[in-house]
Amino acid sequence: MLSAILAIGGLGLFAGIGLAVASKVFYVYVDPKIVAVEEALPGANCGGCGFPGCSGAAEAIAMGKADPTICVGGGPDTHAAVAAILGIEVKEVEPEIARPGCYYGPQEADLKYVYDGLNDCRAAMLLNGGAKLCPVGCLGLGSCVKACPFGALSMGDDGLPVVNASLCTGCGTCERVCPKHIITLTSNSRRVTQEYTLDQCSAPCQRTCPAGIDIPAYIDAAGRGDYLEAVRIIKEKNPFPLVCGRICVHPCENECRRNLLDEPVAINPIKRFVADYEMKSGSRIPIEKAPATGKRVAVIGGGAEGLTTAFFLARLGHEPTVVEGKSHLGGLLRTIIPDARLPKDVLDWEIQGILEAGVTAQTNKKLGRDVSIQGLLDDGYDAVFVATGGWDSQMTDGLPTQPVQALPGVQLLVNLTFAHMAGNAPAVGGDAMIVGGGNASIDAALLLKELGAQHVHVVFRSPREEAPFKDEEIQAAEAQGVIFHFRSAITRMFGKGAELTHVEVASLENYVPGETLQQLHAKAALQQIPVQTLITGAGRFPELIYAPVYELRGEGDQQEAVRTDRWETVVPYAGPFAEEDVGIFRPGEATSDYKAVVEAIGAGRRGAISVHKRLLGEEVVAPPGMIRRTTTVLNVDRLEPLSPQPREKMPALSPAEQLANPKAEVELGFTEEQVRREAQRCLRCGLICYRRTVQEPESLAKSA
Amino acid sequence: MGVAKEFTKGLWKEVPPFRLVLGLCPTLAVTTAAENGLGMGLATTFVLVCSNFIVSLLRSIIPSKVRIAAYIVVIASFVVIVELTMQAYFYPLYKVLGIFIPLIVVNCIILGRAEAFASKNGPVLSIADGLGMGLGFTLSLTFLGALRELLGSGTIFKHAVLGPSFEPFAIMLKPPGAFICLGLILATMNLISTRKS
Amino acid sequence: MRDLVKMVVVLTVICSASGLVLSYVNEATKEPREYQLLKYVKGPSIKAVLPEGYENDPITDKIVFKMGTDEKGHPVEKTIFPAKKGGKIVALAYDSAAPGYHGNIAVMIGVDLEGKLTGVSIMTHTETPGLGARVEEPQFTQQFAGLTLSEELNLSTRGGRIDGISGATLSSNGVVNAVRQALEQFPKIKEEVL
Amino acid sequence: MSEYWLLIVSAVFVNNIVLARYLGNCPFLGVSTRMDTATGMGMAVIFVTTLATAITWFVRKSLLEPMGLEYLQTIAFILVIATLVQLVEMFLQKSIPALYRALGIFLPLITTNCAVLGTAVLAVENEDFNFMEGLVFAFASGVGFSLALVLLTGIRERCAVAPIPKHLQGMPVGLATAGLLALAFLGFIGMVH
Repeated sequence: MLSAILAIGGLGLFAGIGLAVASKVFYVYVDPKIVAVEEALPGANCGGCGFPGCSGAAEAIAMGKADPTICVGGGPDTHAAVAAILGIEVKEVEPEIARPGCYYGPQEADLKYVYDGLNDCRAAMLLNGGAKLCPVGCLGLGSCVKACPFGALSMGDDGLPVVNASLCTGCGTCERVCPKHIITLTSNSRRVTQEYTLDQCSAPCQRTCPAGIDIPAYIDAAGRGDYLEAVRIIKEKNPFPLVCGRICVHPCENECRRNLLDEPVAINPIKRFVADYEMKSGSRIPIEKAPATGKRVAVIGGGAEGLTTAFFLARLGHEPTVVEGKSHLGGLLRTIIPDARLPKDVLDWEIQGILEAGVTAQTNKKLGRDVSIQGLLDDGYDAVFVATGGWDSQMTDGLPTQPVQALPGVQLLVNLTFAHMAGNAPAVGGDAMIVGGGNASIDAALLLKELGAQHVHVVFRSPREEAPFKDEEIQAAEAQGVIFHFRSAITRMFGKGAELTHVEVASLENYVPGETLQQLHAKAALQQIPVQTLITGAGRFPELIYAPVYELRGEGDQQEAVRTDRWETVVPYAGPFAEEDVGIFRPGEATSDYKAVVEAIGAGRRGAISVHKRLLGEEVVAPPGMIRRTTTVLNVDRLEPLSPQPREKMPALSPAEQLANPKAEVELGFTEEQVRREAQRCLRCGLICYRRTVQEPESLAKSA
Repeated sequence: MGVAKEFTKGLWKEVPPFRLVLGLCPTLAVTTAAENGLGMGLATTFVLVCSNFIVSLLRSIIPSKVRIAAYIVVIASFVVIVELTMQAYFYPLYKVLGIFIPLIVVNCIILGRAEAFASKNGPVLSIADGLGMGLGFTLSLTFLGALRELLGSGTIFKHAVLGPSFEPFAIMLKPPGAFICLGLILATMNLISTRKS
Repeated sequence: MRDLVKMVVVLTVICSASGLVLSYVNEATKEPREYQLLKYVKGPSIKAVLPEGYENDPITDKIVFKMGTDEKGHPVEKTIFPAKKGGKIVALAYDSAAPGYHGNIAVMIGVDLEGKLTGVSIMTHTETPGLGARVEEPQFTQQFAGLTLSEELNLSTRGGRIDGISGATLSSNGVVNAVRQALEQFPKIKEEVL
Repeated sequence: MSEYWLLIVSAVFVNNIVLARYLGNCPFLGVSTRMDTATGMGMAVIFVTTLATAITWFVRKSLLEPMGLEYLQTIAFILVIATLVQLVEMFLQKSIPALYRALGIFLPLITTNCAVLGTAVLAVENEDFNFMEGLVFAFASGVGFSLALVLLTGIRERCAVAPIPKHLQGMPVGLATAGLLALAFLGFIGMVH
């Protein structure tokens, strides 16, 4: 009996001592904050934060390696709780929500085969990319629904996932499991900065729209009678629905699939109706904005492009200031569009809306006269965006006799020539460079030599053999010391204070359209040429971002980025209509004077995104896979038989009425009934899907 | 009232091997015959009730760091008592259950109840909880044992039921039969539960 | 530190208490456990090797005494199961072991008071299944009945009367050796028992 | 050497600890839904089983048998295993944090994994192995557990996306799968005597 007590008691003693000693020897300090933070996290282990599960995130947050807001699954309440544990303030994050990007379920879409395998999209994907003919369509097997850690997704009757917005936390699990990448997160910023890519569903009209408006979505909203939702959708890409609704050249309607059947949907009049609806309601819909970044951006030029840039910068959380040389904002919209097409009060209401969205405007501040780039940078702006517009304002101001230094070291060739004719040409010291200008550039180069330039460089996009000169002319110029850079582009300018110091030139010899500057750089070194005067042959200044250069000072942990008085320029990324991506004055887009306001709006939005990327420290490039004008996109070339339905006629003033009141607006806009009927003509196209059974107007009226 | 509730929850709502899917090893291993299942169930019930009782008495003096070790010692003591008693009075059953008698000590149900219930409640409730869970476990094992005995040997409690023309499914007495039988029982219980609600 | 000590103390006390209780239970169940063990492990063999017609329970009436020593010098306990008729011992059963082909073969023998075998049963072995393991079969064990410790108690290949299992001479010989060893102890056992 | 190989083949395939001996079923069905947790659990079991068997062998041979206290085996073994698991957990947390993060959460579950105690009892009492044999047997049993667990997990991961009737989803179909796996392992019977 004693031996039993001793043996078991001894074992117990041994175990107890072992554990007691071990708990001292192997004592590991576990930061109570980590435990507390982990308890505050939702524990769904969704991976949306990028850490291995909630415990990994908790450790990173408690160690200060990650922000309390990285938990996308938990939302603001969790962020607040975590921040409270750590005793820090929580930064506001933009809410995200999943959006299924497909509109036709497997029952309605064209199929390649009937799938009867594992009930999982990823498995179905292995069979020739899934059953749908459409390469980006939702496979409808609900992998996203099963993966959602918050139960926010369900499968609808049409075989497409449905998002319960109140449960969705924006963790992105669905986005990660979807083999088609068709269900995506959307936030205000993502929607505003979106470009259409090959791996998402897009309709012909929205791909064609230079501003990139989600046309099917707003027509759908208008058809449902949700006119303000339609305005909201439009304003994600275009802050000028009233203006565009009146004067847009609507290339979208040319691509409308209804052309294959009868007449295109009256896309633009519907836009005008919903915009008018908002204006007539007397109040503006609230504009969703990203959390404030505290970055200030000056936008030079208060025309359609500049205002658009400022509007979207405000939506992305920055503080834009529009600097306009004239007394009124609106640029060409105000100066050359007649009242009969665009009444001034309509324009004013629209511009007022943009200002109310968070845009500051300074009028009567002319660049080169009242303000300068370096002055704005010295004032602490984090970037200056130059959107001086389609036609150079200096020309419309009357002939200058003294060329004005608008951009540091940059002059228009036409101004230089005028000044030379007037005998006021300034002496050009140092090195000069001419970009573009066609036939005039050799003469200009020789003029620069005459004016005292040491080295004169001429940069051409085209190769030598395609240059608009005879070879002898080139050789003669070269003999006089002019240096030619054929098949090259100016990618950046560098300067200090008010001076241009040098210019970066990229050889496009091995360039493949669509490549980024970085990819090109990997092939051939970029040349940095000292240049103090840059002459542009085009009649206008390019869109450019002037940004201060930061310098790292200090050692190790003490290192900090210090702002210097040096600056560099960044070229905004090219839109879908540019043929090349690298450099300023890209063929196909930037060299053209904007023919239509909608093109200026598109460029303005891309300018804003480019500034935004630059401010975030991201590379300023177009999203990979962006659909360009040259991209071949899957489409349909004939429609299944649908009953034709004539397009609604735009009510307008009679010629007699027009004569009686020449200032009155000629087009009167659709009535609500017309909009409903017209919206119902829309086929709600996807890549290859479209509405094959058109609802009858009566039933539509009833459902509304 | 509370006692009755704690007792009855183990019989259907939280019946251990079927609902909680705990204590599977003895559930699968010894249920080749109804009698074995009954014996194992009763042995487990005894340990469960006794250990619940002792743990609930000791709950305030055991430091939390050696909590698990202390509970295990208590449980193991009762397991040894069962082991010795069965050896002395139920030798054939002891032989059949074999290694699974000492393994009662690691039956997750027992430690689970000690940790989850007895360490937080008084002795009376703990006994009721142990008794209910134990009986639920016993009934489950007996039922599964009867089913496998019926299919595997054609008998229930060693009484021939299906007659001589019945060809027994020998596989039912082997591991595959154990897994599949339990799986089907769980599916049936799911079905009944959804029908009810 | 206090709670560390408490940890050790509580665990030790619980373990000691458990040891105390268990040793009591162990003592209390010792007798019936041993009886059950013998009944179920050796019982069938005992029943098989003793001549029919005895009236007692040989396990209850078992006789235990010390006989000889093992290699280390510790005394070895020998347990004898007597069969009684009319209160008088008529036969004895006891076990023995000898190495076979692979490990020891334990046998139970029954012997009457003249030293004549009444039966042999194999209790445990680890011989090759299908070969050496066939020593368990009655055709083999029945050959021993009626023999005494003489030349006859040998394999037929060595001039005895026992036909070995073909292909398992070592196993068969192991059984014979175990039986012979047991019978060699018989005179001493008889002396102790009677 | 060959007897060790036989021992390994026997413990891994023929008498697989889960599929033939019915040990370790709770974790076998409990953690077999995701491959990464299954492999983590498998590794932890191999480690603890081998260590536990080694120590319990000494407890039995040098403590219990000389004192004639074989009847206390159950309580002694489980006390040793519970303490061991806790010590290993503390040791890993302090000394090999990477391994602790990989295996840590499984260690507390292992105390009540009957595969560990079962293997120790089988090796030390039922089979009466010598020390080396016991060690090899324990390791092989752990490997057998991991093999069964990984196989089942692989099948259940695929089952998770298959269209399964509602009432069979989850544990019922997991058990049926385990049954079929056990059926397949019956094919090894007779390979080693």
